[in-house]
Amino acid sequence: MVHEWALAEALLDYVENYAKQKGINHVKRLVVKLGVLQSIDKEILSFSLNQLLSLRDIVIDKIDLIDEPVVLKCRRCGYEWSPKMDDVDESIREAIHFVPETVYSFFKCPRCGSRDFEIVKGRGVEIDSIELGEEK
Amino acid sequence: MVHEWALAEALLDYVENYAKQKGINHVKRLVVKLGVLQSIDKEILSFSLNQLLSLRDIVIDKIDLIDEPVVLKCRRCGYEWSPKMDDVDESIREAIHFVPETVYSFFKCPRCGSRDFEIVKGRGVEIDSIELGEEK
Amino acid sequence: MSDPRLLVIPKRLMGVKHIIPVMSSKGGVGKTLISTVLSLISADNGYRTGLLDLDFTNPSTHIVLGIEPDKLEIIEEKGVIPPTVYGVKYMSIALYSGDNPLPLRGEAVSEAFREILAITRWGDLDYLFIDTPPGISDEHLELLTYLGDRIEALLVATPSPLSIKSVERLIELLVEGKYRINGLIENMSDTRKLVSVSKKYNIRYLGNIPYYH
Amino acid sequence: MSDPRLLVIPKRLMGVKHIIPVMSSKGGVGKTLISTVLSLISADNGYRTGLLDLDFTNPSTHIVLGIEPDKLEIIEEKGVIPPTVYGVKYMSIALYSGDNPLPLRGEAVSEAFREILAITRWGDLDYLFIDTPPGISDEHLELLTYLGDRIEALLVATPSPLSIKSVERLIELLVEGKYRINGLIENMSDTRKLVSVSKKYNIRYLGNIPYYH
Ligand SMILES: Nc1ncnc2c1ncn2[C@@H]1O[C@H](COP(=O)(O)OP(=O)(O)O)[C@@H](O)[C@H]1O
Ligand SMILES: Nc1ncnc2c1ncn2[C@@H]1O[C@H](COP(=O)(O)OP(=O)(O)O)[C@@H](O)[C@H]1O
Ligand SMILES: [Mg+2]
Ligand SMILES: [Mg+2]
Ligand SMILES: [Mg+2]
Ligand SMILES: [Mg+2]
Ligand code: NI
Ligand code: NI
Ligand SMILES: [Zn+2]
Ligand SMILES: [Zn+2]
Repeated sequence: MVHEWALAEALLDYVENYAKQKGINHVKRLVVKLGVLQSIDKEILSFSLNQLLSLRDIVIDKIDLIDEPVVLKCRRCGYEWSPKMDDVDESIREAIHFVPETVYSFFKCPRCGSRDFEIVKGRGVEIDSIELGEEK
Repeated sequence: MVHEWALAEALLDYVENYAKQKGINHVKRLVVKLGVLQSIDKEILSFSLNQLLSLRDIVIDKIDLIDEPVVLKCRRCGYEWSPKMDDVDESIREAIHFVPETVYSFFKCPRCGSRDFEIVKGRGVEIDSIELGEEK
Repeated sequence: MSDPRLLVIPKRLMGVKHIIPVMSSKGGVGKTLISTVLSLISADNGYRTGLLDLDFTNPSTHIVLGIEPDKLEIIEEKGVIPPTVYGVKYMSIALYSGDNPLPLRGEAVSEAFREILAITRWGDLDYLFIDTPPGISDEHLELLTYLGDRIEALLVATPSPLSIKSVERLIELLVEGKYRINGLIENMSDTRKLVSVSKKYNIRYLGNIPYYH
Repeated sequence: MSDPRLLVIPKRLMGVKHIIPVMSSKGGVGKTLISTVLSLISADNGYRTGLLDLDFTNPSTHIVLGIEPDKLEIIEEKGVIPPTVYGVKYMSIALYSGDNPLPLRGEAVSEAFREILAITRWGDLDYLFIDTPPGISDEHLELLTYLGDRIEALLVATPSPLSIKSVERLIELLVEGKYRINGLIENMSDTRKLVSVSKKYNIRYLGNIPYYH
């Protein structure tokens, strides 16, 4: 599951761009939410972020990776549920790991069988907040 | 443009249902936002609401119809604009009046020509708030 | 339920006895032709009939009907009364957008679906045929989620492997959600190859339509 | 721009010389067959070639290729290296979803688009062919809006009135947005009826492909 590197690149591109537009190359704290649906490997993501950071013209003092629990809600019958990703078949977990939207192939509403459900939260990697440092 | 009646029915069905679920048949104030894109005729909508109310088992003390200005934002180039609906061709205004999404047939980004724009606000009829009265 | 239109939509269809969406995830198998021709035959046979074009980003029932959609007179009476074309009550977004391009993201598709179904007054009908777009996206999900207990899906497929795989995926979705399936039509085919698919899923096989040159 | 993936997507395609989405709003005109066969011919002729299936809710390039998509080995190396099929670097959501139904609302389509394009490492390619779904919705708009300056659209139409009207709507959209159009292929046709459409919009006519029985 080492594709976390690609997502780390996207995160840092974004943070770097965001900071530079404000003329800053120092971030005090970056908070990234990890939607549990995607089963992101925190260690690998952390490792990737740190490796990438050492090559970039930006300093981030602290990176917090925070799990966000999954909540799904059926549009047909209104039922809300939180699948336990640990209980999910390994090959399905892997598919959802790469493309979380494949969840619509594998999950359905436990109450009515509909696949028209909303991922209320916990989909995948998302930037929660960026706390900038001083101007460069 | 007398199809406002159909929208008034939808609004009152919703309000009635909402209030009844709480065991109430008295609403102090209903605020409805009218997105300017849809060029809703306020007098006709008001008239329809009042006519319909006289036949229903619910009392609404005060209905406020509030215009919401249109803001469109291009996803391609980021340009934001507010079309003046009064200047729009009558037949186009009429089409958008019935189905606001036909705006994607008639409008495009004034800067880059893209039709992939977001209706940030001002699409059409929307309930803003319902202030309930006492229990029945 | 936070959209006022969703409550009124089932009411607008209360006078309709049978709601028949013509479906197949594959494009080009004949959904538009079949839904349109069925509505004409139905009206011809004296049934009160409607035709709704749900292929918002590529509406084409009006082309089969041979009419200019934005020139029809639309009567407003506590909503919109669909114009009657060859005896069929007809509604399409093209009545408003004409033949202009209409690119819609999914969210806009949902909005258009709800708006059109909330304002259209079909009155009493025996049959409402619905032309649907290819794929399985917002148009289909709105239909299944908000009118799922009303519809009787009419499936169309050709005997090509691409079309068979697509219709099987759709059938699985419909079966597991316990939606009603009217039957399966095998289009552009001289064989009855899809009898086996019908049997596999216990669906009525409605027959094959040859390819007309 | 609030989605971190949008910045990285153009980078992932930096090594690709030509990005060729095969498009037509109409279904069943041959987009899937043509995009797949073109990628095979291109690879056969020694060009470094990729094929991306963007028809998320009804993927079918794998059926034309005759492979079981979820059995391919996918290499991960700072992202996802698309598996090579008959010399073509191949990416489809079906590598993950297999042949299960995949109903997606537009918002989910956008998410899947961004995720797949953000993680796929195509490397250096001469041609990346993209199979697109019918209609004009999220898949197409994501492509035009976020990769619009990179694409060279290859249009496909048949000589049927339904298909001509659809491709005209698409051409209008592309022209007004100043997107590049590679040319127009007339498929399933013994005539060169669409030369006139090409001329009307000043588009290269690439030829007609007969209907093969
Ligand atoms: N049985 C048939 N014989 C010959 N042509 C057909 C037949 N059924 C459909 N067609 C033609 O095939 C094309 C695709 O049909 P259409 O109804 O547009 O499919 P869909 O709506 O599923 O995309 C159209 O040009 C249509 O006229
Ligand atoms: N030139 C052709 N001759 C015969 N069959 C064709 C030709 N082009 C496409 N087809 C067939 O027509 C059907 C629709 O083609 P497809 O590529 O799936 O279209 P689309 O992707 O536009 O929906 C498929 O069964 C395909 O094999
Ligand atoms: Mg809205
Ligand atoms: Mg059609
Ligand atoms: Mg296709
Ligand atoms: Mg989101
Ligand atoms: Ni991984
Ligand atoms: Ni009106
Ligand atoms: Zn449910
Ligand atoms: Zn723009």
